[in-house]
Amino acid sequence: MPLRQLRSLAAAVAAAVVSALPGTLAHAQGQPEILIGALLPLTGPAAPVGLEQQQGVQFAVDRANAAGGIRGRKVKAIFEDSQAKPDVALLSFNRLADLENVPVIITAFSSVTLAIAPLATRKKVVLINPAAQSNKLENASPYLFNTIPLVKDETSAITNYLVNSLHKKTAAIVYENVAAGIDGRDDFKKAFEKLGGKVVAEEPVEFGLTNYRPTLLKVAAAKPDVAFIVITQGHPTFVEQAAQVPGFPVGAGTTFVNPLCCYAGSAGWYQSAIKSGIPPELEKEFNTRFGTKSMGFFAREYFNSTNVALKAIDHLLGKGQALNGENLRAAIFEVKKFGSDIANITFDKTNTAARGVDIQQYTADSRKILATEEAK
Amino acid sequence: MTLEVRKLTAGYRNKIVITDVSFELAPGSIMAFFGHNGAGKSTTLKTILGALSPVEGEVWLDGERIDRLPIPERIARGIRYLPDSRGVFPDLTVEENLDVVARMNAADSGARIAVADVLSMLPLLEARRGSYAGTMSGGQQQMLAFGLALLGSPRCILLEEPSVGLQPDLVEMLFGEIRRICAKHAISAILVEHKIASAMAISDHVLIMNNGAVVFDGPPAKARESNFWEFF
Amino acid sequence: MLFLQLLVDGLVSGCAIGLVAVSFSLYYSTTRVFHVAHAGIYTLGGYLAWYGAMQGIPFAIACALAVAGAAFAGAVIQRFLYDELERREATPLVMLIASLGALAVLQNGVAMLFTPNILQFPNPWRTRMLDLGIASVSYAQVLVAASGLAAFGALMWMSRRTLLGRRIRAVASNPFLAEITRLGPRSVYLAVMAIASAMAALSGIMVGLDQAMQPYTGVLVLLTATIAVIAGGIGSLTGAFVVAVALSVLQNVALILMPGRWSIAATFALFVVFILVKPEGLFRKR
Amino acid sequence: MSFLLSYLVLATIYSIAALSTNLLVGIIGIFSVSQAAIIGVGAYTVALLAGVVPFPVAMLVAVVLCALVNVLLALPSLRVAGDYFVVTSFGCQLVATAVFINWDTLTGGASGIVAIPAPSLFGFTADTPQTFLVISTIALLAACAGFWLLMRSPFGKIVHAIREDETAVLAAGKNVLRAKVSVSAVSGVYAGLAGGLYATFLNFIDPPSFDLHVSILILTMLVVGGARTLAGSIIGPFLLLALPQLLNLVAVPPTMAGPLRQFIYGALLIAFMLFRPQGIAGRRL
Repeated sequence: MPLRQLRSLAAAVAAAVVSALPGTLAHAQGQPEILIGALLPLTGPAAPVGLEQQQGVQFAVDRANAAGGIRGRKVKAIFEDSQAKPDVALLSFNRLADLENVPVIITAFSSVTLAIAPLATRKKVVLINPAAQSNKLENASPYLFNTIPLVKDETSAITNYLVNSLHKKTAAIVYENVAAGIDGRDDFKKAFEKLGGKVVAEEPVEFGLTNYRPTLLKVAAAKPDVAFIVITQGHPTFVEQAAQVPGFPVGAGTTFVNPLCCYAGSAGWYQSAIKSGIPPELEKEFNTRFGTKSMGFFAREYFNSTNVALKAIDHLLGKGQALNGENLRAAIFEVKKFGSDIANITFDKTNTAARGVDIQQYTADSRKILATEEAK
Repeated sequence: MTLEVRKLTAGYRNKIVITDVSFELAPGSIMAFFGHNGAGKSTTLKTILGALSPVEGEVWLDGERIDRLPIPERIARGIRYLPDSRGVFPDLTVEENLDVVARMNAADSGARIAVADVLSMLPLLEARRGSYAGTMSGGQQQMLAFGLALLGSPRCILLEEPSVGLQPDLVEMLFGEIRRICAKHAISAILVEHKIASAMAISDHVLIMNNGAVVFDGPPAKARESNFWEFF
Repeated sequence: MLFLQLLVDGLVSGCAIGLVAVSFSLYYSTTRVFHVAHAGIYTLGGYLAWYGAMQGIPFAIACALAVAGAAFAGAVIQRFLYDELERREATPLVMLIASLGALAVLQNGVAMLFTPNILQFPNPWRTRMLDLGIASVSYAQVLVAASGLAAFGALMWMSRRTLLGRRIRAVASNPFLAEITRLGPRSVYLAVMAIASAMAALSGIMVGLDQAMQPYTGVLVLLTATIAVIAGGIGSLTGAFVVAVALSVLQNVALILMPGRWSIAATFALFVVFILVKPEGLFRKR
Repeated sequence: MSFLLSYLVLATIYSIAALSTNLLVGIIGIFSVSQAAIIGVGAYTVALLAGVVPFPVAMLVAVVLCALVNVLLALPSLRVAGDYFVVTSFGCQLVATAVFINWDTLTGGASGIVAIPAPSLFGFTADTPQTFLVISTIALLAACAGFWLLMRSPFGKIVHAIREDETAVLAAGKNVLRAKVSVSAVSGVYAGLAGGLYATFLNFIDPPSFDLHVSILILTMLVVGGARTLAGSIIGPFLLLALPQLLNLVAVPPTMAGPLRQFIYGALLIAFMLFRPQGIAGRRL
């Protein structure tokens, strides 16, 4: 590269750095901002999910600030990209913890959360996991709070219903070939076989690919009573292609498959859903803010989990304690019950929230609740 | 003069190969061009063609200076180059070879030699019209390569070792064709060849190079008497 | 019948991959540039057409505009990247790395413009089904197959019968001679890139119409296609297309015998073995 | 400042990985896009053995295994050259990723392996970035020394000559096969070292940590830093790992940040290839 070009590149980088500085230094003066970190996959194949999660966090922060902040202090969310990769996440975690000194980080993805959990313990930073359900998250760190039941708990609810109420005896599993999908597959298989059912096919779909036909055909050919589905992406396409496969059985899944609902092709399918409501006016506000058609599962959970963090921070500041991870962790256990329009989350001794689980069935344009299993 | 090369100095990156090369070529005349491997013959031809830029010196074609022109412009003015190998398009048939070159050069003013002319001049090609060039023998490919060089309005053909890989009878036949066609159409030719006797037989003029410099420039008769053969 | 349906679906996807393979082969055998960014063009085509369709433009017109847009994008890459690199006498390695860079620029440019979400075409007719007796396919699948076969046929015709086709084959088989016989290799490269890009885009659009689109899926499609190109024999367009279809059918049908999670790995493992045993490919070039 | 320290640790680990790639791509001209797979083999080996045998033993096994696998994967380059090998290499990478994901009894499948013990040596355990940096720096220095010595040896000259003109070296009666195999083995050793350090530093590994994108990232580091030199393999990782952190300072809408960064990586590759193909401190590729 000629020197002139190199120099102008250097100038551009310098200008960008300088222009960004006032923003990061702002909280050094006056009433300091409350900083919360969010470590989300903003790039790569997982980015669609990450962006929805980001909207949820931003929505909660915006609403808190619109209501005057937390005890008069503005809240700011600092987003870091994890690319859904552990080593990238590690650096991003350290940035948030060391440079920004955030007391709490909202995370996404089991792999990322598992990778940074030991660090969070060491540095006393609270992690809030609103959506990852890997069973390994249960005891990963005393500083890690899962605001969602882990996959085994939720899976057992839907499996019970499938076997005991619907008398399904054989099942096929369609799973995404990533950690969440594989955990879901294994948990379902364990739960289903324990209740006397038989798994007749296990077929993966590759993350980020959208041709499900061969998998669906193979599942249909095994002629199971029900197809248990664990995918986190591409739901409309999945339903569309399932509808094109003659003899595809009724589908069932957990919260992950929420977006399967409400298509002609998925009418009659079942899912368990972590009990979470959404007041229409709130969803409308969200949609106006982000130009979306609905407030998806991830947006809701990340919104709600951000509010959990904010509520605990509010509690902490109310007691006049210093805002740090250690105090925040204690504050979460002190508050214990985090009720909201979206969900009632309780941390009772354990780091994983107990939440009610609904069993829903879809029609072509809506869903109805068939049964509810309350939190134990 | 069709071609005039004046005090040409040229070479590759950081390495001058030929210095101060000058010669002239009359219309219709054939110049045999001899020298060791590395003496500078190819470099001279490539500089005339335009694949190399001269460091110094000039190349004139029919009274126009061409040494700053890009290759296609020189081709348009009548320079032709016959490489020592791979002078045809192997994946095209003989007919397609001739057709594609003829059509891409059809717009030239005064295009005189058409596909039909080439086929009648080189009857061997006529018989193989539909064959893929890559499947033909070396001699047949060389004929086709020569045919391709004739299309349009050639003024000066640079032939690089046209006899390589040919059987002796084919060499005589090809050289005969070259002599005949050059005379008929007033095309001049530079013939780089190591079959010295055959080349001398059809030449009007001999140029010998050694170590990048011209060491002999004169008629064949004089060349035969000279002592430059010790170079070979 | 599971087997027949898998077979038919495999044939259909094979046509789409075949189109990518043929266009890659055409470009590669002409220029010898390993154009990885082709996957980005495939992606770009789909998104451009989607954008058009979302603006309410009739599908056929949106499709034509997107194909033209992709051809233009390809031409820009050729003119301002590969041509420039060639002028600087870059090695194949440098070309390949630059191409990887272009791929990242294209994929992420698309992600920035259109979001990285999985997107579906709005046209309702695309999911309607057609019963073929032995199997059933969607209208969109019919379009995938038809466009793939038609574009392949058109390319073969162009290659044999038109002046441009002959120039392309001439340049591919002897670039130096093409330069000194004024066949204009540079403009041929540009034309080949535009044609190849248009074909990849067409494939990307039709697959997007049938399934859905994501900015990052093009790479796997291209990899499968390059396997077909190499196994088919470099320079043989028919070989590339046939092997691509065969590969796709094989991947689909093999599911009957093999768990799906090993299918991609099996394909590539098979290829690695194949390339060691028979590096010149199945379809020997003349 | 453990942010800075962990950045330094990762940069040293990636430097070792870049050196490994440099040996193959820059030095003998085998264009491999499957280096992450080899690093993965090293990482998984150490992860599985770390709790069972002492750390140095686990490392030794990983390094030997990686040398073997790397030689095995480089062997096709003896038979197929250039772009063919690129596709073969792509294939090897995809097969490796599939094995990491699907051989779940061994590798923990897609969920990976958690709680890998930190390395401990003579009773000293490197469980913080500070202490780990000591280990990773020593490893990098050793790798650099090895690279430097290899390049200066008569053997290094043969290897350079092979990249320039293989047939000439063959004609001169040198053993090309042995040279290629040896360099591949050294490259594999480096990859195993990088993988083992990576696993024990992060205490967690999963298949995407060693997928195609990682191979390409390492390649990008090498190219930006500059191939064929020692300095290039170190400058590249340090720079490219810092770049996202720099970009974080630029005010862009958060939804754009990620694709923008990848976009810039791509643009950087293009710009370097066009204007400075030898990278910052390398030699002509």
